[in-house]
Amino acid sequence: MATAALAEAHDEHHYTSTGLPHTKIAIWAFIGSECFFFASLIATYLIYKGRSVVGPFPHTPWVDPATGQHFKPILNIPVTSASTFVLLMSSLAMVLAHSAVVRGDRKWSKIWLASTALLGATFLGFQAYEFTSFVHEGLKITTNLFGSTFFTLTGFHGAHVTAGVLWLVTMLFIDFKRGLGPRDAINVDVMALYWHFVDVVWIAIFTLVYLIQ
Amino acid sequence: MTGHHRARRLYHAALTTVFALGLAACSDVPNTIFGAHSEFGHAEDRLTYLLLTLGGLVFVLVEGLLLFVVLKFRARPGNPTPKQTHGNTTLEVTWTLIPALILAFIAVPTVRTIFQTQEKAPADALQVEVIGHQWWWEFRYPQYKVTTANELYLPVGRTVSFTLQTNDVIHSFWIPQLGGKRDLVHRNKPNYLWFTPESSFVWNGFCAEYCGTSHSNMRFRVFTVPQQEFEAYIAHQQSGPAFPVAQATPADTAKGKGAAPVAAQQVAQTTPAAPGPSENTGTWPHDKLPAWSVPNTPLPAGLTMTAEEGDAARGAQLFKASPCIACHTIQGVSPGTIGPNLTHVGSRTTIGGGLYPNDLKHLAMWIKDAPMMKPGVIMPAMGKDAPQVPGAPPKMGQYTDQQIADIAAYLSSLK
Amino acid sequence: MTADHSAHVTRDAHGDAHPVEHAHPDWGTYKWVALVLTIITIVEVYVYYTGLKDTRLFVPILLILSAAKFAIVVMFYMHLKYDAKIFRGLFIGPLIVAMTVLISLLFLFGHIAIHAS
Amino acid sequence: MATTVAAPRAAGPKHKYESGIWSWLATTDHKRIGQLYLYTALAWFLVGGIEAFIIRLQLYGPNGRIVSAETYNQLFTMHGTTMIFMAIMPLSAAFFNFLVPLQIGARDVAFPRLNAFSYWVFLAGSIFMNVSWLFHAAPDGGWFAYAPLNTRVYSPGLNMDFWVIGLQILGLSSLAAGFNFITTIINMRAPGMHFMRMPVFTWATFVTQFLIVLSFPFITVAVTFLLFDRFFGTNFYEIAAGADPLLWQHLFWLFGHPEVYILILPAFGLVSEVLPTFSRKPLFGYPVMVYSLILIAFLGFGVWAHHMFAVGMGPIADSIFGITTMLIAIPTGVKIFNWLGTMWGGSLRFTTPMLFAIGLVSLFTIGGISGVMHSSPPSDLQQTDSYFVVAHFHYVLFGGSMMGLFAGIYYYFPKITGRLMSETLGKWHFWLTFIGMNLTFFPMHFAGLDGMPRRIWQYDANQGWDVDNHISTIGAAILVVATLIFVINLVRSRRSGARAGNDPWGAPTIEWSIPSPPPAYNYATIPTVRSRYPMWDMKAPELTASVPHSPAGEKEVTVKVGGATAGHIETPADTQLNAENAHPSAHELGIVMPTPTIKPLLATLGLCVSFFGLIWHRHVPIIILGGVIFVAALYAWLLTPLEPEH
Ligand code: HEA
Ligand code: HEA
Ligand code: HEC
Ligand code: CUA
Ligand SMILES: [Cu+2]
Repeated sequence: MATAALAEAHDEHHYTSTGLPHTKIAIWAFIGSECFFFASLIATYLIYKGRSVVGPFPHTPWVDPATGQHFKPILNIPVTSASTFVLLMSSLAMVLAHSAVVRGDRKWSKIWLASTALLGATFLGFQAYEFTSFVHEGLKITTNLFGSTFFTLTGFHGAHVTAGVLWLVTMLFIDFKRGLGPRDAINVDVMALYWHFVDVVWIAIFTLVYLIQ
Repeated sequence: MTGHHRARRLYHAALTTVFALGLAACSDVPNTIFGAHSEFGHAEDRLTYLLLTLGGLVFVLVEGLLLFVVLKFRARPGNPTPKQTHGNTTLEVTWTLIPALILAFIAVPTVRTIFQTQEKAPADALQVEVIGHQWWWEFRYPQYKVTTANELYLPVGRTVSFTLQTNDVIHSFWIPQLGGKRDLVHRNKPNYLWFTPESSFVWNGFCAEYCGTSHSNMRFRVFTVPQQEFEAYIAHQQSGPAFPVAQATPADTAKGKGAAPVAAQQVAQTTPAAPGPSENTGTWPHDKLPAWSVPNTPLPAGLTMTAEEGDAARGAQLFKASPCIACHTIQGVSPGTIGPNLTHVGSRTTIGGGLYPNDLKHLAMWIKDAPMMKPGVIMPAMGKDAPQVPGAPPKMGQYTDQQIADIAAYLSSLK
Repeated sequence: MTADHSAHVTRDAHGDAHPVEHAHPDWGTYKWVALVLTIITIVEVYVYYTGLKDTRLFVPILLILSAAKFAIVVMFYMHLKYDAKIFRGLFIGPLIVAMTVLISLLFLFGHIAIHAS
Repeated sequence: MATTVAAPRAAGPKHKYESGIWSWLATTDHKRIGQLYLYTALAWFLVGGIEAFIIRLQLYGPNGRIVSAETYNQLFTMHGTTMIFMAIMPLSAAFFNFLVPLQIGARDVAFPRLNAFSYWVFLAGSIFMNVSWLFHAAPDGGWFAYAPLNTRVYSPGLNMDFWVIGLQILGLSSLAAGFNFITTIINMRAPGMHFMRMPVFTWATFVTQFLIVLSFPFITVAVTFLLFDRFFGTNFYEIAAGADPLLWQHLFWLFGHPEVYILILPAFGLVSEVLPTFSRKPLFGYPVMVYSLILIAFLGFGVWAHHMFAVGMGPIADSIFGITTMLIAIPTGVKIFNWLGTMWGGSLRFTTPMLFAIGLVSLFTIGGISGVMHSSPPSDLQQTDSYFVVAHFHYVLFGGSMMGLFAGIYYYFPKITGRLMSETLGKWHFWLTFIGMNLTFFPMHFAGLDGMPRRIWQYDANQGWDVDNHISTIGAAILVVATLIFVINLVRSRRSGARAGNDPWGAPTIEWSIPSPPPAYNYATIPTVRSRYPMWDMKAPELTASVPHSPAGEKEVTVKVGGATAGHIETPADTQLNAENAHPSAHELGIVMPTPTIKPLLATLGLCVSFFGLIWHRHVPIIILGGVIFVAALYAWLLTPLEPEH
């Protein structure tokens, strides 16, 4: 029997019971898990909302009773709306990159992968700007409950975007080195799922943290 | 009263007896949750009995079945291969439904009891504020403006409503014989608990939530006393400190030192009472304490006390200028609030969160080196044999044994 | 035996998911999706800057809009709508439990207070 | 029959990763990783047990003086943490690793290198946490470390730093393994192995992995907050800043309760393998057993606040959580009764694994009943934080999880090592454990009902607890003896136990069709599965004809095995061979196996460096160095193909 096995072993090697790639199942399981991760962070933000003892606050001005200093409401909706839009567009670029890779279109796959990475980096730029300006305006991660929950929640989201950008850049690098073709589609697909999920989390954050008071 | 009710009551009485006896049979169980002494405790007990009964039933059923199966179906040589049954829907539905039914029998009284025991306390209830500290209890009677520590007096037959808060980490307030516990979670958002003590006695209380190094040593005592005793107690606690007393005679304190705890207490008792405060301190007679409420904690090895006797008057002088005042309140003497209020510390039966009996010896040892007496306490050691600066009042660690004995004598006289 | 074996493989393909290439949406769909997402975002921000902000409708409107965005991205960009059923299970099951937990936590901390007695 | 082909061994120099210590450090073989988990976890079990025994000595009588209060607090914290995160979870992981690919007819897990990474991270985390002993700074906040006691203000030392970081590392290990096994089970089942044909242990694993990946995020977040508070001064548990200490409790128990099912379900799975084999009957009500696993897991997410009945959540929340908790008794009860149904009418052979499995059924029931007693909030107010709870969870953890895992170890040891464990010593082990365990933990019910709080370093005389505690300590001493016998049995049998053959027990599932220990590639031919009990179908098709998913008469597994009839095992001669040289190599068979690699270990080392930097004065350069090593190793690992090019 062992000898009989010789011939077919090779084919069986790539057998999967569902016909689906491992990585794709794993990434969806990962995304399911991430739902809990971000749900806990968001829940904490909402639970602590309005409980900060000192300002600055997200939506209301604050006067420090000790120093008499005035603080504006800290959130900057126009800027964040812009960065939200950027992230949304990056998702569009991502799907286009994927479909280019599926088609084996090496020119457009590079263009769209690069655009996605660039848009992601732009979003991170916005976030860096946002964080530094908050710090200038007097809100640090240690300032109050709002600062702790806000920076942690958006910071973890930012870390996810950063990981995504690194992933994109790596893919782009591979694309330049040996070209991504249809057989790489699955890898791009998995990356895209991750990227969109990070986008989706931002959709929730934008509404729950920035817009709703 | 309907027969139905009577039957239920009989049933409960029988159960109480069975469980209480069963548990008490082998040893004395002063802190048992069974046969509680408040309506709150009864409500919980009733559920516990129900649970024990139904749980016992399930236990007997399952273990009985298991035993039967194991004995009946053991393989024997020559056994044919057994019939390959693989399931039986009727059976499986049955043993889904029966537990569900049992649980319904538990759930209904459970929910009822939850709402019953968490109703608002009657408005005229005695208010007691409980504040947890690492690792001692502060008790306040806001209606009477009395603050005390580690010993709680409650009148029998009057509902007492507790307001539970913590000063630092989470603690949990538990007097097993009077009812279940409640955690002290917040600084400014209290938890509530109320019950009505039914009989007069001494109960042990515990901190039931792990709260750091000396969590084990965060105990307290509860004295449920008749209403008039309670009034006397409150009146006494409201009065100022009992000092100056008629000078504690050297003989008194000498007898106290080294003697058995209870004997020392008796000596202390015979010290003439202070003028001013009522004769009747309302406190539980120190010689009538049940054994379980007298601490037996051994003294730490290596901690010694050489002074034979203390002088309360000298102690009073020393205390006024001591670092103690930063942490302890003695009405009219010192304002500190970090440690227990000592205004009537002499009237208490224990010190250190119920860890030691309150006699001269333990008191002196405590003052000499509290951290050795109780791990983790922030009260610094007063007598570490550090050299004193002549002329200046001694600082922490500089007190001589004699000075410590004097302070102990003073505190002890604060009945 | 070998022949027998391979016969099993095909005959026995699992019911829960077939190794099928799923039809993915293309540029035609994607551009509309992007447009809709953009419009919703604009509406959200617009709502924020209008008088609606102080009405009781504000929060529900925003929640619905962002839920719609969320769903659209998941369904089209993440092509959950077209993909194997198993992915739907892997994502939606946990999502529902996570949301339930989030909401119960808000209840427990009294943010969506229901007061007894 | 693979073994009958006495193919000449492929000569030639071995790669350094193929022998000696390197073969373990670089392994990607799920069976080796499983063994690494097994022996590491058993070692931690001994450590946790020694901690427990010191606890018991201290509590033998009133005012014990064996250890100081500080040490005692460290002991119970580390005992709980060790037993849960470093003993039981990884013991279960040992079986996930060793068994799942075998049971589903696969050659490895979906991501073999990630699997190695999981193990190394677990090892690193567990060592990291125990290193704290050397600094006299073992964690001392209790295994659920409530806020604000766990914050810098109230725990200024290194103690809780070790705990926070250690737990974070351990969590990473479990999460990584979780995704791996979910993928493996969904995607690597052999042809014909429908979900409803999967062995119940694989099902239990499957459900457990979901519990892991969905509940660990809670603790990750809770612990991250704490880490930020302690190291960077954030305010998550800072009461003065307006924080609520209950946030920690909710997040912790949102993890903590699913966690207890993570601890028990694998044991349930193992028992569901053992009982049918030794009853010589299929598992009673297989579908219901599967559904109840899922239901328990699902309900497990809705009961967390039953650990918080004393915190004052109000009557509505108390009622809801009380009732959801009670509901879990229903699917669990179904499992107990179906196990009884499995044994009913069977032909029971009382081998050691069977004894432990029966031990689980009887002891877990006791723990379950006391669990239901906790679920009634007013009654629980008298039980919570008393020794009654300690009794409850040791009955479910020791009487449930440990008993099940012991059953699994005795049952699968022959598959793992090719040798049987001694039945004589095994029976001694069982009976001493059974007696010792009841002596240790049953009196704790009484101590608790008699008012003894838990986590106390000393108790006073005259409290009525002396007798209970005497008995408990004596019981623990018996457990020490029992455990020593087990260790001796393990060591001796590994060296010189009787040869097992493919299928020493006459078991029904396919992992018993291959040699023991299995060759690196497990199955020379991937089997095709046509029933839940392929091995029994083959040997006696007429018997299982009525079992769903068992069309009679088909040859279900394509690998020949030795026959066995009830109560009598015939070990076929062709498998009486030493495994090392018995089978043709993967190479000879043309099977491509993953290349061994050291990179997962390197990535782990990077993580360790980072975390040491954090705890060691927050040394930023070291933290960054570790990060760089980690990322570099990760890239190197991800960019090399899993298998040699072919
Ligand atoms: C393996 C781990 C495990 C398992 C499986 C369980 C199972 C259960 N647990 Fe337990 N539990 C722990 C581990 C576990 N627990 C730990 C570690 C703690 C303490 C944590 C700490 O504070 O340190 C704890 C604490 C704990 C508490 C909090 C106590 C307190 O601190 O106040 C509660 C409260 O409801 C509880 C309930 C239950 C219930 C209802 C079950 C149910 O799942 C049990 C269901 C099983 C049965 C009921 C038996 C079989 C059923 C039948 C035979 C059917 C018929 C039965 C009836 C109708 C009753 N557990
Ligand atoms: C799976 C989990 C598990 C297991 C198996 C055990 C096993 C045991 N546990 Fe533990 N326990 C917990 C989980 C577990 N425990 C948890 C979660 C807590 C709560 C912690 C907290 O409050 O934070 C706890 C708390 C706890 C307490 C309460 C402490 C307190 O509240 O103050 C006690 C007290 O008796 C105790 C005792 C024991 C004993 C005697 C065993 C015995 O069964 C142990 C048996 C094992 C041995 C005896 C090992 C034998 C060792 C050898 C033979 C060594 C050989 C030596 C060499 C080879 C060098 N445990
Ligand atoms: C840093 C604060 C601090 C100082 C200074 C201090 N104490 Fe204390 N004291 C405490 C605390 C806190 C406790 C409670 C300890 C416990 O039981 O855990 C306590 C307890 C006591 C008790 C026991 C009270 C009881 O009812 O349990 C006595 C008596 C006492 N102190 C006397 C003194 C004397 C006398 C001095 C000075 C010589 C002193 N203390 C100085 C903090 C202090
Ligand atoms: Cu206070 Cu424990
Ligand atoms: Cu629980």
